Amino acid sequence: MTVRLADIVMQYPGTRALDHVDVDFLFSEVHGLIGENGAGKTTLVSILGGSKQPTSGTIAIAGVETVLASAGDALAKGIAHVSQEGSLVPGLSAAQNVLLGDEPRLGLGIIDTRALKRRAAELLDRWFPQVAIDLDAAVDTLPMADQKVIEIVRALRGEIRLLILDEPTATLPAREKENLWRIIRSLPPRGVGVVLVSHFLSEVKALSDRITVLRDGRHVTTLPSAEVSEAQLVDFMLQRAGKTAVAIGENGDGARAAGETVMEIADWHVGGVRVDRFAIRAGEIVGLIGLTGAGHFGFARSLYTGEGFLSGSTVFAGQPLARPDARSMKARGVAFIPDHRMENSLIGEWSVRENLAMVHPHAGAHAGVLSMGLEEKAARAAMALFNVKAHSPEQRIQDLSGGNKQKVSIGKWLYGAPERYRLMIFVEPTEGVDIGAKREIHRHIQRLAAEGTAIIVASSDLMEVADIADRVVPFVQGQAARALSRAEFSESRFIAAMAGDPQ
Amino acid sequence: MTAQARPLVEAKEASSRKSRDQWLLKYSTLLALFLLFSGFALTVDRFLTASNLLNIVQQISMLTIVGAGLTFGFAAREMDLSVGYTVGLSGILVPLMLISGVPLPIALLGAVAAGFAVGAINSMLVTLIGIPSLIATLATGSILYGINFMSTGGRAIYGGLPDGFLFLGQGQILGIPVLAYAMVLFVLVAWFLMERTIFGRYIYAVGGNLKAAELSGVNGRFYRSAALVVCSLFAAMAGALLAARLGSGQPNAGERYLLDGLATVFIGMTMIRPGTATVTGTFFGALFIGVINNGLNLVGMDTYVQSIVKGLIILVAVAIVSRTTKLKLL
Amino acid sequence: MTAQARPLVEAKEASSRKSRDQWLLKYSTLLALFLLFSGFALTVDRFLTASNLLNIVQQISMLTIVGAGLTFGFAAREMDLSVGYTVGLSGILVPLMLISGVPLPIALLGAVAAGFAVGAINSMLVTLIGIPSLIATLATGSILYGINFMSTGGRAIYGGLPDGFLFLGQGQILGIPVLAYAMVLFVLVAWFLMERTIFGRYIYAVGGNLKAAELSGVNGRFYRSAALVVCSLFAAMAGALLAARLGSGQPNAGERYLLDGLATVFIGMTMIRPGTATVTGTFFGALFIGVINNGLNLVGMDTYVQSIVKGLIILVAVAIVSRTTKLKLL
Amino acid sequence: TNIAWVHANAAAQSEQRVKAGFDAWLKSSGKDWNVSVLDSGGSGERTASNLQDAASRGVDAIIITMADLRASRAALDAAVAAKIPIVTVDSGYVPGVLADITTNNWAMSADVSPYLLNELGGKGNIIFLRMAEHHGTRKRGDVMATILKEYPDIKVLAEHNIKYTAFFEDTTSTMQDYASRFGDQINAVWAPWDEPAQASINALKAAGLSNVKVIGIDGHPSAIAEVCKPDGMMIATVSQPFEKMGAQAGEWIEDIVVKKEDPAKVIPSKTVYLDAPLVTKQNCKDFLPK
Ligand SMILES: Nc1ncnc2c1ncn2[C@@H]1O[C@H](COP(=O)(O)OP(=O)(O)OP(=O)(O)O)[C@@H](O)[C@H]1O
Ligand SMILES: Nc1ncnc2c1ncn2[C@@H]1O[C@H](COP(=O)(O)OP(=O)(O)OP(=O)(O)O)[C@@H](O)[C@H]1O
Ligand SMILES: [Mg+2]
Ligand SMILES: [Mg+2]
Repeated sequence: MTVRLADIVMQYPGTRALDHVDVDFLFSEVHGLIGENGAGKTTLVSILGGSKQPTSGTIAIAGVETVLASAGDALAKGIAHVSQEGSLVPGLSAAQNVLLGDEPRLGLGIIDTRALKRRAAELLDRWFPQVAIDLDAAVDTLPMADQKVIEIVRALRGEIRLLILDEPTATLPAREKENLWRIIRSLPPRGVGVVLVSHFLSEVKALSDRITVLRDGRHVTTLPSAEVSEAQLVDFMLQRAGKTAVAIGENGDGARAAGETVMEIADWHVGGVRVDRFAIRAGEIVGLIGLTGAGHFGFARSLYTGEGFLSGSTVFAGQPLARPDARSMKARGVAFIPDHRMENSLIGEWSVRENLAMVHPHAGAHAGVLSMGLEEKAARAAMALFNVKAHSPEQRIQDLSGGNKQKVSIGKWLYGAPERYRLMIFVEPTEGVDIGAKREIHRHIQRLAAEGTAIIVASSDLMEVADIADRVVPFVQGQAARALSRAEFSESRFIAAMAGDPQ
Repeated sequence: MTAQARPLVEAKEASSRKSRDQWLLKYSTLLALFLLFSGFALTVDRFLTASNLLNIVQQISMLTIVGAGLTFGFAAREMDLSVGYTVGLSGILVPLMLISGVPLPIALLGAVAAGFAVGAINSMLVTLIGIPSLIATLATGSILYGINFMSTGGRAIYGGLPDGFLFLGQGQILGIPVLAYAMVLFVLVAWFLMERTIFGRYIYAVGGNLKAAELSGVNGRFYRSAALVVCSLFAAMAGALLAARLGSGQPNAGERYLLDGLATVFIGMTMIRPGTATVTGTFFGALFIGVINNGLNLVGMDTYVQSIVKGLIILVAVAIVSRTTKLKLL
Repeated sequence: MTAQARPLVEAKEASSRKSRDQWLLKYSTLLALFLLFSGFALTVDRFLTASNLLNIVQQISMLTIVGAGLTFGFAAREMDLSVGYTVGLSGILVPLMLISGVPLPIALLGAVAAGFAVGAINSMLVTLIGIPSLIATLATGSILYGINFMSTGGRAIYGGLPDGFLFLGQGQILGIPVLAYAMVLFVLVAWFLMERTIFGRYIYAVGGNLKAAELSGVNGRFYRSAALVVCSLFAAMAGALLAARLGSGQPNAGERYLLDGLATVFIGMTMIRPGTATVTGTFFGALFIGVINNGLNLVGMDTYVQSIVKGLIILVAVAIVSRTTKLKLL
Repeated sequence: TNIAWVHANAAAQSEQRVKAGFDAWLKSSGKDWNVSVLDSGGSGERTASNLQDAASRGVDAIIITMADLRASRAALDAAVAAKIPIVTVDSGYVPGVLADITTNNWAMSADVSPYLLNELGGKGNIIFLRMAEHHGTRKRGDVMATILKEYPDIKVLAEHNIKYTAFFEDTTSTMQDYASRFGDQINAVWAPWDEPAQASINALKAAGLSNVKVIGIDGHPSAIAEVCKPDGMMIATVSQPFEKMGAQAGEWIEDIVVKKEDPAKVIPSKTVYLDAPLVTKQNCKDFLPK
C-alpha cells in the first residue's frame, strides 16, 4: 500500500516551495526525506499530513485519489504528523495531550478521567517502555525530549499507517535519539510506514529503506538507501545549485593561540547546577555536553542571563562582577545565541531585516533615526554572510524554513556587530540546520575564535562538538565533570563521560 | 559522593517549600476574599445576616452567569465584547414578548433563541470569515446597541409582566431567592461542561494551542464557535433574569456587564489554575466583587470612595499571585 | 525542456497576481474608507465642504490622540483599560486648576504630570509587581473613576475658563481648527517615535517576543513601562483638549474613549501591517469612524440606526482582510 | 439619624442641586445627621442593589433622587417591609414610598415649547434634540412633539436622540454636523435640558451661526446666566426648584422619623409638584444668584 503525491506544486507569494514533485511513500518502509534548508521538506510533509493544501497536484492513497482537507482528515485516513515546531496544548497534562481528540468517555460526552490516565500510561509503555514521564504534569513543564516523546505517542495512538516525523531528533540528546531510532525501525514490521525528515544524514541512511532528495522545491531522486553513500547524498542535495560540498571541518589544532582569560567563575550555584571552577580564554572554543537535565544548557544560559543564579564569584575580563544579566553582559561584549529560536530569539511576524537589526539597531540608523535604506544594506550583508535563503530582506521570519531561521538567529548578532565579541555563547547552534549550512556555521564559529573571541558551544550534537571544540566539559547531574582535551575526543568517550563514568 | 548528595537534599526541602508556596499562590486571591469577608463580618454590623448574604447572592447572580459564559470564550481564547448588549437584547425581548401575550416558557425560549442567534452570528464572523473576535464582537455590539434602543425607542418597558416572570427575579423558594437557584444551576452546568466533558476539554484545547488541537483531529472551528455561542447564550439568560429582577426591560441595563464580567473572569484567572479561565475561578471572582460592593455599601462608604477602595482591593488581591506567577490573560 | 519552461511562466503570473492580492489586502480597509468617503461626497449634500471636513478632523482629533497612545500599548502587547478615566482626570484637573487661577501653561503641565503619574503607576503595577495590564488598568480605572467624581462631587465644571484655553479647543488658526494642528502634531510625533527610532523598534520588539528581546539585551521592563506611560500621557493630553473643546470639565466625558479608542486601533490593525498596531493605521481607523459618524449625521440618520450601520460598515471593511490574513490582536 | 441617599446618577447637575439643597437645610437647621451617598451611575440594577444594601444596613430613612423606581420594585418592598421611610425626588410615585417630590415635566415643556415656537413667529426651521432614556426628558420631548403638530409652518430639520453617556460631546459633534449641513437655515434648537442647550450654543457659535434661538429646561445657574446675557442665544429655560426639593425631603423626614408624626398628616399627596417658572430674558434677573 502506498500514498502517492503526484505533480505537487506549492506556490507562496514570492516563493515556489514545491515544483511539480512526484513521490510515493510505502506503508512498509522508513522513507527518508532530505534536502537543504528551504528545499521544501516541511512543506511536502505538511501537504501529506493534511495541514496544508497544495496549489496543484493530486494525492492518492492505495491508488484512490483523495483530498486531505485538514490534519484531522489525514489522521482519519491513517496519516499522523509530528510537526517540526512541536504542537502540544500547554496547560493540559501530558496524559490529556496524549489522548487529545480521542478521550475515553463514560457516555454523554463525559470524560473518563481514570481510563484516560490508564490508557495514556499504557500507550507510553507500549511505544517507549524505557521512558518514565510524569503524565500528570502540565505538558509545558516537561523537558523538550519528553515533550517530543509525548507528541510521538500521541501520533501513534490510533490506527495509523503512516507516521510523519519532521526533524524529530533535532533537539534530542543522544540517549533519547537511540530510543527513537529503535521505535522508528520497529514500525514498518507493525504495518506503519514512516516518513523521516532529518538533517542527520547518517541517521537517515541507517534508518531508511528508501531516501528522497529534494532540492529547491524539486524532486531530485528517490532511491534505496543501501545503494547510496552519504557523500553521494550530499552531492544530490547540493549539486547543480552550484554549491560544492565543503571539506569536513579541519579546525587545525593549536593553530589558534589561546589568549588571556575572558571569563572565570568559581563556586557557581545556578538553579540545580553547581560548577566549582570554569574558565575560558580568548580564541578558545569550549564545548558543553550532557544528557537531558544535566544542566549544561542551563549553565550556558546563566553565564549570560544570570537566570537562577544563587551564589558564586565571577570575573569577566579581569573585573569581578556580582551576577550576570543580559544587558550588562551584552555591554561587556558577550553574545548569546539561544536554542528554541522561535521562542527565544526571533519575532515571527517581523521581517528578516527587522530581526537582524534587533541586537544592534544603531547600525541601521543615522543620528539616531532609523533609515530603511541603511538597514536593508546591513541586512543584505548579514544575509549574504550566512547565505540566508529568503526572497528579500522583507520576507517574514515565520515564512522561512527552519534552518534559515537559525541562520538569522545567529546573524542578528553579527549585524552591525562591534569589532569582535569577547565571548559568544551558542546553545544548539545548528538545530535543524542542513549539512552544508552546518559546516558554514562551524566555519563562522571557528573564524570568530581565530579572531580572538572566546566561544562556548553547548550542544546535544556530539559530532559537532567533536568537530569544532578545543576542549569539552561534560555535565553530569548538574555538575561539571573533568574536561576532555582534543586528544581524548571520541564519541564513546563523550557518552561515557556524560553517563558519569570517571576515567 | 557527598557533593552529589547535597543538591538532592536541598531539592527536596526546596520542593516542599515550593509546594506550600504553590498552594499559597493558587489560593491567594481566595484567601484575600476570605479575609475580606471575615473583615466585613467582624466589623460591619448587619453584614453576616442571612438576609444580607442572600442579598449578595442575588446581586451577583446575573454577573456570575455572564461571567461563566465569558469563561468559555476566554478558555477558547475568544473575547466577546458584545455580551453587555446581548444581556440588553434579551432583557427587552422577553418583556416585549410577554407584554404582547406570549406565554412565559415561549418567551424564555425566545431569549434562548436570541442568544443563540447572536452567538451564531459572532462565531460565523470569527470562524468562517476570520474576523478576530475582538473586532467582530465590538461591531456586533454596536449593532445590538442600535437594535435594542431602536426597538424600544430608548424607553424602558414597564407593566403587564406576568407574576410568574417577576417571581423568577424577585421571588423566593424556601426562603432563598430564585435567582440564587438559577445562578447555582448555571454555574454547575458550566463547571460540569468545562471540567468533565469532552466539549469543555476541546474548548480549552483550541484555546491552548489551536494548531495542536486541530492536528489531533479536534474541529477547531466548531469549538471556537461553540465557546462564542455559550457566551451569548449565558448572556441572554442573564438578560432575561435581569428583566425579571428589575420588573422591566431597560435597553441600557446590560452595559455594565461587559467590564464587570471581564473583571470577574480576570480575578478568577488568578486562582485555581493561575492564568487559565475556570468556572470556579469566575464564580469566586464574582463573589469577590459582590462582597466588596455590598460590604462597602453597608459600611456606608461614599460611592466614589468605594470605587477607589474596590480598585485597591483588587490590586492587592491580584498582586500576591502576580509577584510569583506569570499570568497571561489573552 | 518544455515541461520545465511552463512552470516558470506560471510562477511569474501567479506571483504578480499574488502581489496584487497582497496589496489589495493590505489596503482593503483603506479602500473601504475611500469608497465610503466618495459615497458620502457624491450623495450627501454638504459633505464635501471645507467646513464639514474640518468638522470631521476636529471631531476625531481627541480620539486619534488617545488611539495613537493606545497604539504604543498594543505594540508592546500591553492593554490600557484606564485611558478613558485618564482622559476624564486631566479633563477635570485642567479646568479646576485654571479656575483656581493657575496660568494656562502650568495647568497644561499639570495634565502632563497627571498623565505621567497614571502611566507610572500602571507600569509599576505591570512590570514591577507583575499584574497583567488588563487587570491592573481595570483596577486603576476604577480608582481614577472614583477620584474624578470625588474631586468634582460628580458635577460638571463650567465657566471661568480663560479664552486662551477655550481657543485650544474651539479656535482656528488660518481657518483651520487648533485641534487639527494638535492632532497632526501628536500623530507625527507618535509615528516618528514608532517607525523611525530605536525606542519604537524596541517597543514593537518587547510586544513581538519579550523573551527574544530581553535575550538580545533589550530592557523589557523599561519599554513595556514606556508604552504604558505613553498611553496615559496621550490620554491626558486628549483630556485637556476635550475640556477645551467642551468648554467644561465633565467627570464622565472620557468614558467613551476606551471602547472607541480600541475600535480605532483594531481597525488600524487591519491595514498597513495587518495584525500589527501602527500609528498610521490608528489614524485611518479614527478617520474611518469619524467619517461614518459625520456622514450618517449629515444624511440625517437616526442615532440608533447609525449605530447599526456603523457596526455593519466596520464588519464589511474588516471582513475583506480577514478572509485572507490571520489577524492576531493580542 | 442615619440617612441613605441613593442617586440614580450623581453626575447629573440636577441631583447635585437636590443634595445641595438638603445639605443647606441640614446646616441651617443645625442637624448632624449622618448621610451616606450611594450612586447608581445611571444603572437601574445598581439602584436596586443600593436600596437592598441600605435596607440591610437598617438606616432610619432613604432618599432617592431621579431614579426609575419601577425597576426597583422588589428592593423597594424589602425596605418598606423593614419599615424604613422613603422619600423620593423626581422618581415617579410608586406605592410604598411616602411621597415623590417633583416638578411636572409635561407642564414645564408645555410652558417653554410654545414660548420658543411663538418667538419664531410660528414659522421656521428647528433642530429637535431628544433623550428617551430618562423619563423627564422623554416626557418633555413627547409634549414638544405633540405641540409641533399644531404648528404646520415649523419644519423639523433634524431630530436627534442624544447619547446619554457622553451627552455633552455627542451634542457638540452632532450640532457641528448640523451646522455644516443646514447652515443658516437653522432658526432654533429645542434641547431637552440645559446642558445640551449649552453644547449646541457652543457648536453653533463656533460655526458662525449666532442667530439661532435655543431653549433648555432645568434652570441651572449657568443657563440662567446665558439667558440673561443680552446677546445670549439661549432665550428661555425653566427653573426647577431642585434645592427646594432637597429641603422639603429633609423637613418631612424630620417630622416623621425624628418627631414621629403621622405621615398621613404631614404629607399632602402622593406626588407633590413644586412650581417651576419659565425663565426668559424678561424675568431672568429674578433668578440670578443674589
Ligand atoms: N507561509 C509561507 N510563505 C512564504 N514562503 C514560505 C512559507 N512557508 C514556507 N515558505 C518557503 O518555502 C520554502 C520551503 O520551506 P520548507 O519549510 O518546506 O523547507 P524545509 O525543507 O523544511 O527546510 P528546513 O530544513 O530549513 O526546515 C522556503 O523557501 C520557505 O521560505
Ligand atoms: N537558571 C536555572 N534556574 C533554575 N534551574 C535551572 C537553571 N538552569 C538549570 N536549571 C536546572 O538544571 C537542570 C538542567 O537544566 P538544562 O536547561 O541544562 O537542561 P537541558 O538538558 O537543557 O534540558 P532540556 O532538554 O529540557 O532543554 C534542570 O533540571 C533545571 O531545573
Ligand atoms: Mg523544515
Ligand atoms: Mg535544552
